[in-house]
Amino acid sequence: MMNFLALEYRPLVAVALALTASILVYILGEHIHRNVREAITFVAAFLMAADVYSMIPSVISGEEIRLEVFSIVKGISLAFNVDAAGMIFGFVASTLWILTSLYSVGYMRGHDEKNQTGYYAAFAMCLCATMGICFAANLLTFFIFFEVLTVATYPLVVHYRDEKGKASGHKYLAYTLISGQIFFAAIVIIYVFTGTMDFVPGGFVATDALPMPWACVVFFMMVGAGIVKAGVMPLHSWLPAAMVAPTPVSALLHAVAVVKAGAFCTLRVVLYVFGPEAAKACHGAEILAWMAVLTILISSLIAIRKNNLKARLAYSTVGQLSYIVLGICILNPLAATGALYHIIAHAFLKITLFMCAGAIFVTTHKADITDMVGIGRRMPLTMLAFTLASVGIAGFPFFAGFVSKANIIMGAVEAGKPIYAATLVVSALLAVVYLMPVISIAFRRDVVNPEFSEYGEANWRMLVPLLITAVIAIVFGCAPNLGFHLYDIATMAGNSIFGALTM
Amino acid sequence: MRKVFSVIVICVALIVPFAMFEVMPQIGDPNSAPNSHVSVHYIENTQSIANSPNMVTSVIVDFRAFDTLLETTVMFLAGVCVMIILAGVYKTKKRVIDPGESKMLRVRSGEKVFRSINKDVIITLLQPMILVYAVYVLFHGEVSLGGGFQAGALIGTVLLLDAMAVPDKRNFPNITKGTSAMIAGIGTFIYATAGILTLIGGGLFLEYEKFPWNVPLLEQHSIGILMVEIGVTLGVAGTIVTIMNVLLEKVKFDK
Amino acid sequence: MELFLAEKGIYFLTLLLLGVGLAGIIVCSNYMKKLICMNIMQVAVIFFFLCLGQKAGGTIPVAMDSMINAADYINPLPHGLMLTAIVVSLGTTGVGLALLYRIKDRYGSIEEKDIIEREREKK
Amino acid sequence: MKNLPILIVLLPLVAAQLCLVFSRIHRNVGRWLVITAVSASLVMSVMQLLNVIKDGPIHYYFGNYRAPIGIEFSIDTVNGIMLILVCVIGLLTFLFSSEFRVSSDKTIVGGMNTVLCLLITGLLGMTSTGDVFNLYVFLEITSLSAYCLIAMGGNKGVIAAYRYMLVGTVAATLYLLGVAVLYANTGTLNMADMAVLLNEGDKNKAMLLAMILFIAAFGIKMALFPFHGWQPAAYTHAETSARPLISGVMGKIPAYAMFRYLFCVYGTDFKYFDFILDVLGVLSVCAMLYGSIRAMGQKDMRKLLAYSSVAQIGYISLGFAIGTPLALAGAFLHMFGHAFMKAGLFFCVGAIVYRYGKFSLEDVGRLYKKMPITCGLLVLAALSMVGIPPAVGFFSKWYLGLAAAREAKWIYLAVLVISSLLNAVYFFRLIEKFFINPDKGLPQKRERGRIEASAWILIPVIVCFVAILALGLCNAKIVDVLLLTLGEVGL
Repeated sequence: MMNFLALEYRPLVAVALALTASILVYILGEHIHRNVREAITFVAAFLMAADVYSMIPSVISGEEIRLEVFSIVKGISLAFNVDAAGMIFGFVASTLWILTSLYSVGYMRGHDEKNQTGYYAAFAMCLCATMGICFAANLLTFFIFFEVLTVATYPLVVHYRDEKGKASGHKYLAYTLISGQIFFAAIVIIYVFTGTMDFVPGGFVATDALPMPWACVVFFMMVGAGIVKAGVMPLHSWLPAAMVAPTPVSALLHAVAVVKAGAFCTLRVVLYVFGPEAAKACHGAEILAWMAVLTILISSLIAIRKNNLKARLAYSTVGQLSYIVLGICILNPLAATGALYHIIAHAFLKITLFMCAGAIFVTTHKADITDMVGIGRRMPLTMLAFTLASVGIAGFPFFAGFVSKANIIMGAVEAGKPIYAATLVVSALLAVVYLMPVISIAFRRDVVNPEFSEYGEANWRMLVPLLITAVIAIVFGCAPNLGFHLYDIATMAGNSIFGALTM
Repeated sequence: MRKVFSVIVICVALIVPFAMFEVMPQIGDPNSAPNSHVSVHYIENTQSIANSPNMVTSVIVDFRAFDTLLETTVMFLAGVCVMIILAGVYKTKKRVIDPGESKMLRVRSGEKVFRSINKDVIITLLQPMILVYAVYVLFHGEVSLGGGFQAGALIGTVLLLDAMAVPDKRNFPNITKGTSAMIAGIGTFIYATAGILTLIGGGLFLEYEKFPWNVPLLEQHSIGILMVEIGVTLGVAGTIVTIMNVLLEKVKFDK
Repeated sequence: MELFLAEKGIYFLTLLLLGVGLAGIIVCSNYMKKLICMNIMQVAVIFFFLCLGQKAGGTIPVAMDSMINAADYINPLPHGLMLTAIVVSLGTTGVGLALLYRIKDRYGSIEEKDIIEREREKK
Repeated sequence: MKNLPILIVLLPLVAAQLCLVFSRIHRNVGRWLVITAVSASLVMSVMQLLNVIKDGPIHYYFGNYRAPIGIEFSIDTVNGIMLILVCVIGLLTFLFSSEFRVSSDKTIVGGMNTVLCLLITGLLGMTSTGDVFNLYVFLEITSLSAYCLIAMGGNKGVIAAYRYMLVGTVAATLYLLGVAVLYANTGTLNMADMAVLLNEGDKNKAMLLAMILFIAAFGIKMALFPFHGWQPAAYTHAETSARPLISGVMGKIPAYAMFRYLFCVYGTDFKYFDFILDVLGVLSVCAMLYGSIRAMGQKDMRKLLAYSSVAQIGYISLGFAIGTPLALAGAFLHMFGHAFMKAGLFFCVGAIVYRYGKFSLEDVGRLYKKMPITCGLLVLAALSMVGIPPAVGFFSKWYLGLAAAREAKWIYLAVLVISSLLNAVYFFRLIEKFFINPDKGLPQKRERGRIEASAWILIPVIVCFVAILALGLCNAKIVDVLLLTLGEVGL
């Protein structure tokens, strides 16, 4: 009898919990009361979070949690391995699932959405895939869950089942499936040339494993899947298009799972497959860093011009995700730490922003920024959270965003790439430029939209999660190590990658 | 022109490789591969093992009897297929013989078109003879030329004559198509039974020496061959009658 | 040349027959003719196979007490196989004819172009 | 125990022969007779596979005449698994067909069951036989019953069946010609014996000629590009209840026979082996691209799936064209997987037809609300076709891709990727039609029953669903078993 609560089974348990929830919701969804249906989600979310948190101490103590479930193809196992980097992403995803679920209940009921069963099932499926991505120990396992995530997100994107949703669904699939299949080909090539698939901190591809121009090609074939999901320009256009989906889905896409999975994929490929040396030798990292730099600047400029709040936030995401990519591509322990920490920081900040946008939309049915004049008076708590998150995104001290950005900047300086550092500073200013007008419009005193008098604050189910995330964002900014030692874990990950190198 | 051209092209495409590659042995060469490998075994052992001087018979119902079981099954299957395919046709509007036309014929040549001494009497006389011959071919096929297929075809012919020549007067009981298909199935089953009995006797499939009764070995082979031939006969006759019945339904003869 | 014809000639005659049948299936537009060509083709292959059973100085494969040498009888195997092939081709032809009956019954014609036309009309 | 190989084939054969007799008593008696026989075959083929894994290949000699004299069945791990596959899909098709009343049933009770059972017999026989001429006879049994089942699908089915019959007979004739060439050069009809004799002396030219004939013959039967012309119409218009078997397995067994000739009879010593593999490779690459592109434009579900089969057969022959044991294992895994996917998709189509009588993609909007289980399978099978893990389609592609990369055949890898993207285009379009298009408010032909259709329709659907996942997750085991045989053949 296997003890399923043993330490090494916990990553599997995390995956299985979400999977079970998804299946239960899909099968029973139409036949049970909606409260029961959502209770299933909550129970799974809480259990999963507890499960993930319980693994943190052993990660900090450096204990290895490794599980080979069974041989998934000849010679390769479906294997889970909980390491520092995966732990960070896992923490973010599992924590935010609880909050997003709560928020979803409020949003979906407040908005009286259709197809809620499918929504919750697909949502749980996404989380299942995300957990798999976090804890995958080798490329194949990673790819399996990566593709599951791609597919599971599709029903969420086309949630409204209208022409617009269909078009953006097509766009989403076109980008992710093409990159996914190319990723597949690259995995095959890597496996043929190296004979292994296990992620190793510092990479397992030797610098001379592939002939020169091809090494760079394969590098981009692999990274492609990651940067498509992370929305690095010029491959970003699905992300704003996916804005047609309901707001919790956007929150999921932008903060919890999908784009983060993309960034995480980039991390795994650059630092755990190719490794700093090979990535540098084939010039892939450098090119990618420049792409990220351009993305950061251009997306910020585009965001300024967008009037739809969600679209503006979407372009902001495109920019912020490129911070992570940039941090990874600087190939420096500090920058890597910063990139990892930015996964946390951005997740909490951006989800707050999206939840606020959603709360405004559900309560007042306003999506454009210019219509929101004076809304801050009616929804003070929502807009307070929005303000805090905006400030955090811009990278003010005492917010989570600051910690990560400071690390990336220091890493860039240390690596002798002051241009990258300058980009980050400029982009922080741009973030102020595109987010501050929202706040100033919302709190304007002179013209008060008479429509708003009939609305009050948002539903508590929406309000509570967004306040919690805002608070968490501040807490992690002031004390990055509080409670879960996330900063330590991020540092550990950075050091393990580059430490392996120096030794 | 296109047709001639394509015929020439295809023939050349078929013949040239055979001519160029020298792939086929000389005709009639006693030492060529097909004449020297397994066929020698068949020729030399036809009497000592299969107990049948007719080598072709011993090949098809003893050495390679399984092929023939399937071959009979193909016959049975063809009968069922024809029946199923034509089952969808209910309309007999476009029948072969236009009633108006044949009515005129009747007027012209006397009382009834089909009632003539040749057809009525001669066929009645012929039928038993053909049947006797069929039985002879069936039981003698084992030792000389002939066998189950021929016998089945003859029996089928008898019934065919019976149905076609004088439609309203049958010398044999009328077999409906369902029954005849059933008979064909049973015939093939009898063949299969020969194999199943050897399995029961502890042998391999169609290993006639292991029949569960106690007679000399060579006799076992004869019994096996006979059983097979009976099965084939029934199968073939059943199939022929089936197809005939199906087709007769679609055509209205005038009485 | 004569020697060649004597040794190999019959193969090419059967192959010619095969070619005629194959070409007929391709170019004939009448379904009945296609079926006939199909039969020609099958018969050609049966002939081809039977060529392999020939043996110089052999007689029919019914054992006689006076002759016990394998060289005295022609090869019985191709004959046995071709019996099967004939029955199979018979079955195929039967099914083909039944299908033709159905086609004629439904479309009133067995010319390929008529049938294609009818199918197009229905759409 | 020693008689297992023949019993597996014999039981459906006998059941088919007696089906008409028992159907006389009652329609269901005949049906249950064949169902019992096929189930028994299934059980026995599982037992046989276990035996083969334990003790190595089984040779069964008919009439106790040793190999070159008599007919032989030879069972190794590859066709051991294929037998199970045929039995499973056959059994499911029988269960499925029991809800459909075919028009011929009035004229001949149980006729369809007989023909279907004989189709299964033919497929089982083709798989297990080790004799070239025996293969021909089984091939003809398969073909004849397939013509009949296709013709049962109505008037267009008759035309499709007729065209298939012409092409199929050409295939059988070419096969026979090829056998004649090989027989003329070896004097034997037994595959194993032939393999030995072909390697003696210089017979390469005859072998090349015969192999070209075989590729044409089996190419037609398995609908390999460019011989696929008959296939879309035939799959489209076949009798609904028989379509899963026809589309799922009928194309695979000739592919297996082709493998048998190419790798077991000829072997890698054959001088033109690489040339033949390259030819196959070109054909399969064309098939994968052409089939996918054609499938994109189809409005009829059945035609879409039929063209997708053209592409999927290309995957299988691509595995042969790469030729390493791993690639062959991938090809066979794809064969098994695709059998369940395609049969499963046609079960779905059948279930939809059963309730609504519609085939057009335009009519199926939001059907998932009314038939959730069916649509669940539809989605899984479609994703598997695209190659999304953990469905089996991904893993067979993995093996194929890996083998192609190991042999440095990058073009094959690229085509695999492109083809699966093309698959994605039309399969996601299919999914979209079911899940996103507005509800057309179709009138129901039949009541929904307690769940969504009757149990006989749902059982195959659920079994296919489980099988696609199970094959995907257990592929390592299956490949291990396959490699027991495949490790010895191949490059």
